[in-house]
Amino acid sequence: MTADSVAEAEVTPEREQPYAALGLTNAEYALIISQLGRRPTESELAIYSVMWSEHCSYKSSRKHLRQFGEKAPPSAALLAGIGQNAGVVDIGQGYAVTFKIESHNHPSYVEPFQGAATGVGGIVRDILAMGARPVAILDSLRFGPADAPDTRRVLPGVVAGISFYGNCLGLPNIGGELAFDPCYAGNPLVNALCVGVMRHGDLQVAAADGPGNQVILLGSRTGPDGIGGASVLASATFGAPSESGNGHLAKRPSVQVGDPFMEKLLVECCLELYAAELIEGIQDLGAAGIACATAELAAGGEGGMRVTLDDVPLRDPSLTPAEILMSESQERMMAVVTPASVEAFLKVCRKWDVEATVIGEVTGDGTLTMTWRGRTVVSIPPRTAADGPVYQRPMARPADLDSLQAAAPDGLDRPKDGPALRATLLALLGSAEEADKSWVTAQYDHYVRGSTVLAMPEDGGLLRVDEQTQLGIALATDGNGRYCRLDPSHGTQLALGEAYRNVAMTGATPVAVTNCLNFGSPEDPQVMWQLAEAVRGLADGCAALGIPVTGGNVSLYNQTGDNAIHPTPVIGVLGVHDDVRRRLAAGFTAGGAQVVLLGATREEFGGSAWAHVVHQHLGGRPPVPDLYAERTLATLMAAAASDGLLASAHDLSTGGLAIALAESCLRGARGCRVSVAGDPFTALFSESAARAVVSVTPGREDEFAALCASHGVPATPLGETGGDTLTVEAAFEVPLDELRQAWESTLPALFD
Amino acid sequence: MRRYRERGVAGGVGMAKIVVDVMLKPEIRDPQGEAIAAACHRLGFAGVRSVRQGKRFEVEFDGETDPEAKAAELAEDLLANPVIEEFSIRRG
Amino acid sequence: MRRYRERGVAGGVGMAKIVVDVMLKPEIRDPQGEAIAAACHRLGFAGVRSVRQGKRFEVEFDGETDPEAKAAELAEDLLANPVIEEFSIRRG
Amino acid sequence: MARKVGIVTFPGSLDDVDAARAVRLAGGVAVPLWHAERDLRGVDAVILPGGFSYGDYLRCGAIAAHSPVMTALRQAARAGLPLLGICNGFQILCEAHLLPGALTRNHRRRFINREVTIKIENRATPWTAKFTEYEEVTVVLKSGEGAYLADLATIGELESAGRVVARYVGGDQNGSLDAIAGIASEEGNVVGLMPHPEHAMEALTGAGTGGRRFFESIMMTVLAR
Ligand SMILES: Nc1ncnc2c1ncn2[C@@H]1O[C@H](COP(=O)(O)OP(=O)(O)O)[C@@H](O)[C@H]1O
Ligand SMILES: [Mg+2]
Repeated sequence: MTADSVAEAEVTPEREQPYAALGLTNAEYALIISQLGRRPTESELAIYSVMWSEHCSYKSSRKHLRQFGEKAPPSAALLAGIGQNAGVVDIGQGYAVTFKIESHNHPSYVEPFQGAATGVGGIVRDILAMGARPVAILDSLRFGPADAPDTRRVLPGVVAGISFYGNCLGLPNIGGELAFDPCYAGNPLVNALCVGVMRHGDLQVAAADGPGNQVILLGSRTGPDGIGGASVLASATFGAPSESGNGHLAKRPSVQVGDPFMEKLLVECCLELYAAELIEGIQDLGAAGIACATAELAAGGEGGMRVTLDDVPLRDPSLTPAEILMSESQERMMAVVTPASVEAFLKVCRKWDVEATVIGEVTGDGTLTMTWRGRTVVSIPPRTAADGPVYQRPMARPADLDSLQAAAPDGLDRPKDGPALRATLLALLGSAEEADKSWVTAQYDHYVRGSTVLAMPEDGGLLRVDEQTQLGIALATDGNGRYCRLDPSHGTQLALGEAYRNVAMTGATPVAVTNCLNFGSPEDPQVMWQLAEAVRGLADGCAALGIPVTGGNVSLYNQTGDNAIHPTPVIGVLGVHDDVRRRLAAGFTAGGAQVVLLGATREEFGGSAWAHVVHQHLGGRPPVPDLYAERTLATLMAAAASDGLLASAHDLSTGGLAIALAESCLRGARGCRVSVAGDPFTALFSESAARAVVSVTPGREDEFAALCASHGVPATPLGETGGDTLTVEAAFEVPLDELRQAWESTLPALFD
Repeated sequence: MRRYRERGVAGGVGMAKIVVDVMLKPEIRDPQGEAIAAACHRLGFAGVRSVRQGKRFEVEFDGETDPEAKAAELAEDLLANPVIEEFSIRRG
Repeated sequence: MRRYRERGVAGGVGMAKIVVDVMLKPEIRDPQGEAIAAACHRLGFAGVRSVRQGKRFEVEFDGETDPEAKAAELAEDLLANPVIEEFSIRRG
Repeated sequence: MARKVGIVTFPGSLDDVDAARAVRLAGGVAVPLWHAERDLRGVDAVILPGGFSYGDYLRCGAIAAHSPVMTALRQAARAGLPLLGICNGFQILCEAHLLPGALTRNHRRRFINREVTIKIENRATPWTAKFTEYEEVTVVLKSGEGAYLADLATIGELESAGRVVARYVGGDQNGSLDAIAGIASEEGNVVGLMPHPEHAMEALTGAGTGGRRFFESIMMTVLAR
């Protein structure tokens, strides 16, 4: 087998190339030719096709994402921002935290277990590449209807995959989401967030600098994983497999298999390499494998890079150079190392049984050059690959949006008396979306590493970072496709507000934002409009809250035929907790404590859980986001937590006050007796934002009331904790056992 | 250690034991097999070139006219994952 | 779904593929097999009387004069746990 | 004199950090031991921590059981060195034949992470000496393959000799025979425990403080030796 070389490309300008099958447009192919001054070689075509894919180049979204930088509030806490593998935030005491969320949606539909598992693996390597020790993960999951047969295939597999990979890697899973909607039936969303901690000086860069420095590939061997695209290339070049007898070409699997054990070794190995200061630059290998890592490292540095592809350790010796470049084999990293450090570097790798091989060298010639079997198969300016095209795609407000917004839930039949309100509560509590998530979360280890202060089912996950000072970090992810379908900009701000509020409920102060934008096809102008609106909403929302977006990920083409998913931005918020011993949790643990509702309630039912569960209705406007109120609520919570004024705190979200009260009762195994003013249905089930229900440390009621007043947060005393029923005066009473039964039995009945 | 012989089926008429072997497709990576092969080498089994690990099911059928066909159906539905695995069927 | 045929060994002289089957001893309870049998019944495979789940290893040896014997050694040392399992060996 | 407890790290060990902290919280010194070395660095007792050594590939603990440190530990255990295997460590001890029986897949075939209450039924081991008789404590069960199995003769021997160290309260959790959560060797110095006491050292980050006594026990017994 010989490979298409640069020399050959120069003398065969007319050769037909399968660029269209690789996903490149005519114009993109022409752009490559004009940038190179000749046709690309097969290997170069492989590089451009993956680097210019939507996934790697952000070509449809990049124009919009700029707002995150442009509108960002000034932040001294940001040590590294957008454009790095993940953003890095200063949390004080010499610590820095890096976090990012990423999608693995499509692979998780094809092969739920491996797709979700490798999704966790990928985001963990991103965090590792920044120089941090990964310390926790969160997972945000959305599936088709809970009772659909395909959900029974996909959900248990996804959960088992996350459990397998995260547990085996030794990372506590401290939160996430689980939601169901018919729009996700053929397009489940599997988003994973990883957070890592380091000392300030530990930041690593993804750049290949210093001519003569060695390029080392470490971790798993490169195999034919996830290179369906490359097979197109190979078969187009060598003829159809059946004709050529190249039987292997037909058998390139698109499924990647995860090896969390190797990833654990890779994590420990890299951390030891960082500590010994043996690394000049490092990049993880994710989508687009060696093509992406070499192009990005070279583009990040001053000079160029020369790579000998023959030196890449292979699991399958029949791989072509293009396939080697495109392979998405998991659990690999690429490091840049000074010649003097190579021996020490390899020794650390041997200690951890991690295979490591020098495959190239940093040069000063500004070119990314690769050879294979003595021929030059790649010779490109690395930036041309790393910076893909940028598109300004047409946008159009969805044609049905006016009618959708006009179809407000006002006309739906509402519960009118106590028994009907009671039945509504039980119906919501027992719906798949509001029900107890233990079936999922009991498969995740949240104890490992001994730093988890709060995890599922609390509002936010909370980790202790320093055992002496009790410094901690809190995290939450949120999204709401229904709200975003009705209004992408407000819906995104609601998701931001909810994640922010969830973090604040622990007593932490929110400091930074990450996001995963899950949308349909960018080639549909209506989807593009949704994306643009969501980004605008998020950028404005972050400016209002005074915290920056530090990174994220975009997942497009989540659609089947013409049916796109609801626009579903998932927002992750990071907070800092000064003293984790003063954390707040959701359960009513103290008896005889005053129960107080914080925030203002309006009649807001558009996109609500009630409309969805009881009436399968989606229409109207979502609740109005009130980021100013979110901000004052968060400030209040931090102050109340540090003064020890509260016995519990739980935010209100889908299902409103009724669901929040039920959850606080069940979590603390203690009832409460409350009364609500005005229309009880609105009081109990409206989904107005910026609200929480707290119980006050007995004896500190006046102090707390004064604090609320000084922060300008509306505080309405509702009643008191105690007993073994949830009682709403003049409406209904439900024994906790009955609540628990409704709440706990749903998911086991569906998935056991 | 005891080695085992294939055991006949205890029951009577209409009973059949079918063995379903499930292996990863050859092009799919088998990290488990790789780790076992590495362990073999550490233990001094230098001649081991590769290991692949799969599953073996012994299924007893009762009163099926074509137990092999039934077992194949079962393998497709439940015992094997068609995306990454393949199976073979034989009488036990 | 694709069914597989036993594949010959790709390499040359001195190469041998040995299959090691490992099953729980019959007197050891097999909760996994029981769970699968229950799942079979839920899926409508009424004729399934019992399922036992074991492991199948395909080991490629290179340059061993008696690969079966080597495989037996390997099974005793590593592939099977004599406390609860038994194994059988054959050419693949 | 500081009491030194060795914590072994195998490739894939995860709860070694937690075990070391537990030793420190109980007043001891945690000494890291590396799987590839036979040197036990003069420790007074050793813990094999939880995790997924070698990815739990093949069988949990099977590959780790063949490591150099296990050769050293086999000898030391024969000489009476107290050895505690937690979760994956228990699996390794069984695979290394330092304890009888085996740990197999949970009956529901899923990983379980939950708090469990166990009853301490044997206080004659160096790891349980500080418990009160039949004391019940809450610890953390987190495992995919935690079902203890052995042949009936072995179970009979364990039961009649009082070698069941801990049993799950409230019945079966994962398919373990006789709800066995932990056992001891004939001499009592080697103990295997499926649930994790090191995750129950402090209320803030764990399941309460029910696990402390295991570590306080070893501090006391090692000092007495
Ligand atoms: N929705 C988004 N918001 C902000 N930044 C984003 C978003 N999507 C991607 N980014 C940023 O763009 C950069 C490239 O993203 P990505 O390709 O996912 O990184 P990687 O190559 O490390 O996987 C990262 O810095 C990422 O944080
Ligand atoms: Mg990255």
